[in-house]
Amino acid sequence: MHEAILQTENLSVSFDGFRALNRLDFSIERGELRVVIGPNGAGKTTLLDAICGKVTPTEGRVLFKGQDLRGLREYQIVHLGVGRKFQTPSIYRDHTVFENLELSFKAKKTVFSTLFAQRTPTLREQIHRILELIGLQNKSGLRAGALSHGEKQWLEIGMVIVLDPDLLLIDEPVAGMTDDESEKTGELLKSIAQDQAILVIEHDMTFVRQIAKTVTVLHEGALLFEGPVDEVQRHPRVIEIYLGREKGAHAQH
Amino acid sequence: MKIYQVGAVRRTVATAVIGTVVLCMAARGMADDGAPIKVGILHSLSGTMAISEVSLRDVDLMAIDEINAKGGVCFTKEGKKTCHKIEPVVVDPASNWDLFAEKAKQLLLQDKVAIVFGCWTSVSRKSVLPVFEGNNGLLFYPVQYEGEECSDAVFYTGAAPNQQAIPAVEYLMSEEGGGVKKFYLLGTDYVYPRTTNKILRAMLKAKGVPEENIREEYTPFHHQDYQQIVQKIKEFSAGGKTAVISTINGDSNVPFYKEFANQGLTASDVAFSVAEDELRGMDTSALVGHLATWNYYESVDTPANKAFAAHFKEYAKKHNLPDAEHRVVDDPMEASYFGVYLWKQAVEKAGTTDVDAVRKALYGMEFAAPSGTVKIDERNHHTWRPVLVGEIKKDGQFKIIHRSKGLVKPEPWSEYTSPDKGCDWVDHKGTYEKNAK
Amino acid sequence: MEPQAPSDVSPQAPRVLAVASPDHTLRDPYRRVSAGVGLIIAALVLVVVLPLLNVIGRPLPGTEDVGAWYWISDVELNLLGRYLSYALLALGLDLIWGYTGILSLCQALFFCFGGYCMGMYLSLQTGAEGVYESTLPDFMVWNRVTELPLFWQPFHSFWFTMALIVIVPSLFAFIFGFLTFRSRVRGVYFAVLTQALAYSTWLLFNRNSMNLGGTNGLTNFKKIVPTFFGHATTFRLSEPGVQRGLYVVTALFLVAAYLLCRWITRSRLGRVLTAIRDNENRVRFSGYNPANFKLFVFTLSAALAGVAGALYVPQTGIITPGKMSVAASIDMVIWIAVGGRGTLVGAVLGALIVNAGYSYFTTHFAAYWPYFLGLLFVAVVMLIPRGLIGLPAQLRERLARSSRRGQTE
Amino acid sequence: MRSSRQLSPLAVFLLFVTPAVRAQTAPPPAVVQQIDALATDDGTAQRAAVAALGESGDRNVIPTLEALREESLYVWTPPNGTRRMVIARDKTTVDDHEQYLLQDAYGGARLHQADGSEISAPAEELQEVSVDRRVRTAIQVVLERFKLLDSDPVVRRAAAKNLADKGDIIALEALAKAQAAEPDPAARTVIDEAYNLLKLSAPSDQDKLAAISRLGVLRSADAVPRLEELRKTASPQLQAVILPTLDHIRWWQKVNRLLYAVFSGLSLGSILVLMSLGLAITFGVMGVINMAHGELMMIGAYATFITQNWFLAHVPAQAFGFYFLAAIPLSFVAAGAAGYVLERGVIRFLYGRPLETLLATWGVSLILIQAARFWFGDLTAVAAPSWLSGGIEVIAGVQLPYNRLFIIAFTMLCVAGVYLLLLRSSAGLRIRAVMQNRAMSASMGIATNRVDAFTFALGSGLAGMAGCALTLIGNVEPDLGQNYIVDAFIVVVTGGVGKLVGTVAAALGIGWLNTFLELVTDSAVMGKVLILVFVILFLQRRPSGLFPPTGRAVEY
Repeated sequence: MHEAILQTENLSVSFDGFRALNRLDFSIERGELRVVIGPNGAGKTTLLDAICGKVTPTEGRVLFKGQDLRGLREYQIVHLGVGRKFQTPSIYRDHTVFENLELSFKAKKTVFSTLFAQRTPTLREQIHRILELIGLQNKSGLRAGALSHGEKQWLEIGMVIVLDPDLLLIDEPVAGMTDDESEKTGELLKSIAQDQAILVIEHDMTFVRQIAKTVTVLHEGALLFEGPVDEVQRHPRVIEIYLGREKGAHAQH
Repeated sequence: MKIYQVGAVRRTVATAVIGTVVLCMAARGMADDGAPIKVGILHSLSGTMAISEVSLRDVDLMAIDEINAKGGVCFTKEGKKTCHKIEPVVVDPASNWDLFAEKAKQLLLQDKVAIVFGCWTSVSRKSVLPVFEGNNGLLFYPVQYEGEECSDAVFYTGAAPNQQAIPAVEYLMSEEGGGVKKFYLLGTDYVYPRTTNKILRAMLKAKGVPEENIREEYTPFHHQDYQQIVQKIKEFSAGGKTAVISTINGDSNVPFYKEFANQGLTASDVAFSVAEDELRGMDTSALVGHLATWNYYESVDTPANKAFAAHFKEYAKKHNLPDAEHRVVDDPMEASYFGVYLWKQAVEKAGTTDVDAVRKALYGMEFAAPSGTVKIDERNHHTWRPVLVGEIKKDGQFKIIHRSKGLVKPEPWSEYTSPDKGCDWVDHKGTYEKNAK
Repeated sequence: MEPQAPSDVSPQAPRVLAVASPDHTLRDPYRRVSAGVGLIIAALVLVVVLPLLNVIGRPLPGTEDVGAWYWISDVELNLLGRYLSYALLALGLDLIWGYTGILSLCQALFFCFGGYCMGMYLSLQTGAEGVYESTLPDFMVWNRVTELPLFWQPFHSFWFTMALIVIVPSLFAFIFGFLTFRSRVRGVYFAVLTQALAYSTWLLFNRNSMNLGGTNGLTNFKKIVPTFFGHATTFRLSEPGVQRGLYVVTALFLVAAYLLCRWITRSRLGRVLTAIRDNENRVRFSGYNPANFKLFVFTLSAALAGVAGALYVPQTGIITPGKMSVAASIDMVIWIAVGGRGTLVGAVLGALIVNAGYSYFTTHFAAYWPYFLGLLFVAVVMLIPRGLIGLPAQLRERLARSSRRGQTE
Repeated sequence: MRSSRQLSPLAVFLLFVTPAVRAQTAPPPAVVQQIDALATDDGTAQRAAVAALGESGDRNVIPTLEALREESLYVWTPPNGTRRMVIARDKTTVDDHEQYLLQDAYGGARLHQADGSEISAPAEELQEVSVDRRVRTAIQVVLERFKLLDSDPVVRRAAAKNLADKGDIIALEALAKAQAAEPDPAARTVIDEAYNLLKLSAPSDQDKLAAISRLGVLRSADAVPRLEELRKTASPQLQAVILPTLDHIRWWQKVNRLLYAVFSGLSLGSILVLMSLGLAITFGVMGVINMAHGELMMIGAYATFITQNWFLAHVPAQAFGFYFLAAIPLSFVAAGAAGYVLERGVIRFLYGRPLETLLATWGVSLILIQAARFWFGDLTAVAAPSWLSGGIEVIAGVQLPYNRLFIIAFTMLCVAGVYLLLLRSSAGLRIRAVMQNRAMSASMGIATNRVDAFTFALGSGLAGMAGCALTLIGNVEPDLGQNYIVDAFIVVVTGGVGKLVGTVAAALGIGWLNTFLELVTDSAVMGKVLILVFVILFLQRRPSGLFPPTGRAVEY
């Protein structure tokens, strides 16, 4: 059980001399639900980008199930078992909800296998299960672009789940959601986390408290602190650089 | 155009039906009403070739106007003399070679024209050739060309290579022309310059010009950057007695001669293949004194020619042609113009517009063209014309500095590259081997 | 705001509602049957009825008779045949542009590859019937080529030629696509690159030293001699019957290509293609390699264009580099836009209408075609982004919107 | 009637070249006699008269000979008067009749009545003196000799070169004299070369030897064919000198070719910069694929053409040369205005849909091309102002044309201007703000609509100026833009979209590479094709060009 599914070693990413990630050592275990927090520009999204192959590390490496991901393309990493949800919903707006899930469904995804692919009963069944899970069972035939923002977020989470990954990378799942919706989202994530490892980036501390056991705090591309939620909230450095500011930011809203 | 109500019919059916109707209506031409004789005019009015070809359409229409004003084409048929007006059918092949074939087909089969006047580029002629040959049509082609063609569906009123390129070089080699010893053959990379230069090279070789004194160079269409080529010419022409024989096409001429003048290249003569109509828009100051060879110039000093040029200017003004005030006539225009008259004479002689009869009537037919008498060859479908070497003047006209003795017999097969070939539609079926009797 | 859509590079199509959900169409039995029936009728009209109308009602030769009113003349049928080959190309272009959102500005190039393959075969068949009575194509004789270049040799064989018509353009597209898609050249970059490709190939084909006839291209075709089971049959291109046959073959190919494209667009592959158009980034994170899909559809579109070119050439009688100019490729895109991108019927319809318009204008309003075509480009993009096919839906929506506005006020 | 358009540029040209005022002295009788002798059909007699006029050394016969060469010399028979030789060039209208203004055959001054009015005559009273080409060649030689003493060093140099080419040994003496009197060092070199080239034909080996070594020092390219010729018959003593001299000259020719290639690469590159600059703004900054960019250049070129014609019609001839300076801002305004209309009318509805802008602007370009064809009809070209004609010879055999030097300088100015405007001015700040984040800029009170229109007009105006500059080297024609559009896009894409420095670097790089490839393959076509292949391969390696935009948010 205590085996790291993902591990970064000495991971650095630079853009034009700016170090978004700075020699980061980080790991997450199978079945774990980990939340990463940090102020803007701390390198959270870059960390996800580096894991899923969207950016190439300048230094260091990312190990997934013991395999170095360097040089692999995004879709290959997906096939290894990493699913990614983006900060703003990234779905296929012109396809129906059903088709969105169908396209993501774990299957052979070469040109010819998709050409001859059939809608098997297993596929329908699985998709309907997911539809229920994300609460969109009544909107299966609707054009995805017509969904509300929260529904789009859920759809995208559904699209990641239907990939059946071992690790889910989820970037700000509750941004723009009502309290009600975010609570539902939290429950959803917790229920998945029983089988799969999840890495969540989130600002909303209420939500973090709802779902997280262990929290990682990033600052200027490096690990600042890692530990249980309560400890994080007591940690003076974290309060100084992050939570204090966050409170201020909340006050402004 | 009718609008079809399709109501609840399936969308696909409706679209198919409408599509078909539109297509058929588009493809169907005008109805035939009998009395006037229809002739087709097949010159590009849009696209890149419009610049050259529009003038030919204008001069064709002018000739038709003149003929109609004098009563039309008159001949005796079954003992009764009748006159027919000429009705031009003008289409626009839009500088698109496929469209030339399409329009030619349409003119011949749909509009049933008696004759077509048209084409400028070699490729447009090549594109319509099978159409005319396959449907027994007749085309008058008015532009100088590379030769090596012998079709009984075409009458060539422009120059064959031996009536243009070769005399120009012969003139330059003569004492009067400056005794040129080295030749730089510069052209745009397409069939006409390639073939012309091939013939010239063979001819120069035959005259004992050594290989190292001939350079050939080609540029792409619309080439604008002549810096290095002029530098090369400069090196090549060191020591003088050099001529550049240019077969540069259309809009590359100006960049070339501007570079030529600005790099201070003074030592060599250039023979351009530009005519008055092209010079009309150019700044000629850097071109003055350079040469061209054609079979006709506006400056040919005969009353008939003055009348022709004046008439065209009048016609241009009357019909509000663009830039009417400065319109000039040139070789292809004259060839278009007398082509219409030659055909008219042939119809009158044959007493019918039937293609075979007209063709036969045309053999050996003469006509008093603006440049003097011209004659269709008795056998090879080309035209006997005078050869005139001209020097470009600053007003865009030519000073005629050399003229051939009488008319020059056209030879579609060059004696230098194909000495054993001939073209004869009377005793042979077109191209034949001279030695194989 | 989507993070992966910076304004200048994302290939976007306007929201195409009509194709959004084939699932709907399939689920609606009435529409499904009616679409099927319509398709069969349209195919029958194209393949059987029109050529039949060319046979019956034909005027008596040698008389002033102009034929029955319903007679479709040889010229008209021939024109239609050429439009249909354009429509075949349009199907492929629609797959790559309308469905996948990749603007390829070199389809005319593939068309010409197919066309040149056919042209080379036909030139060799002309053989000693040419001007020079030489077995070499005419232009080689005047270029002083004495021996047939090696790359011409395969074109002696009919079936080899048929294979090359598909292989040459698709192989070319495959190699070019492999290099570009792999390095994620997208959107505008891809359009500009294909344009440069078309331009440089056009320059090359204009050269005489390519041994493909230079600017004059290939022409003076006489006959097709296909061999079936070792038995050669000669079809002379000048005969109306042969031209009619070519028309029927073209129409059959169009119907077959339509069915093929329909199958593809309605498969999951088709949905991946539209997904690439709408959100390529997500496609990658759904576990697909978009490069392979693009490569497939680009290659397929090239093959269709090649076949179209090969069918076009014997019906036209000439193939020249002018056909592969940059402008030619861009003009093809407008066919799709006029008909309705992202719909197969729209692509076919657009190709037919624009080309018929071209023929019509150049005959009856000589010299005004460029104005009309130019306005068409602007108008279609600005006023009917979904093309003619989407026009009824667009009008309905506008009507609905204005009535809704009326209600709320 | 067409003369107004055609004659005048040359008339102006002549005005600058020939000394305007000549002394009005009584002609010596011997010269008058020879001038009268020109009026004959006999070419031999004409040539003799021409030679005699040359011998006279009287510079007042230069106009006579020039007029004869271009056949503007006439025998004038007034209704009640004596025949005399006159020059007639310019026309005037007297009582609705076209008449020629007469000039004195000797000296070329206008003829005046006693009351000071100019004398003119109808065409019927004038009989042209016609000459054949051989006479004209003879006139040329005589004129060249006169020109050796012209006040303009450029004319003197050309004359020397021409005399050397004619190979006329008689000119040797005249050249020696001219060289001694020559104040201009460059002209002295040319005269020196001409003198020694002619001296190669001298009978004595001694003279030849001196000439050969001198020509070697001068690196005379013109000497190569003559030395080759001489080698065949020369004595061993001469042979020993000729060979190393030839090698020496040839080596310098190679250096020249290389030097010129470097220059023409720079020149080509700067033209590419100029035409891509506007595109770098409309495409690179605004994301609009403006296929009508070339047509905006065409508008600029026609604006130049119209300006030229207006100057011809309304401005004194002395000031004609300045038309080009007026045309630069006018072409900017004309194309900018067209761009403004295009943006307001079409493009503003299409932001964020680049491929749609491609199609719509392509349609616009088709319309503009056909409209230009309709209005202007034909291929035209402007006459370069005299101060941009010709070139400066930096070393023997390498002459850098003024028009190209001007374009290089003009390009540098434009780049600097655009740089300052975009990156160093408040307007530029606003442009960049709107292009980066439209919504944010709007909320900060920037009128984004106006900024869009202004930016597009700026890009279009730059295209117009490029069109204006291009008239110096090429045509003015309806589809002028089509020749450049693919190149311009290639440059911008290769440079990296949105990067000014990338555009400049790519343009210069492509310019040089193209020149180099043309040099290596010895074919302009292959040079052009290879450059495109290179670009395609390059973009495969670096899909975002030379200077790619970077950062987390970037998704190419």
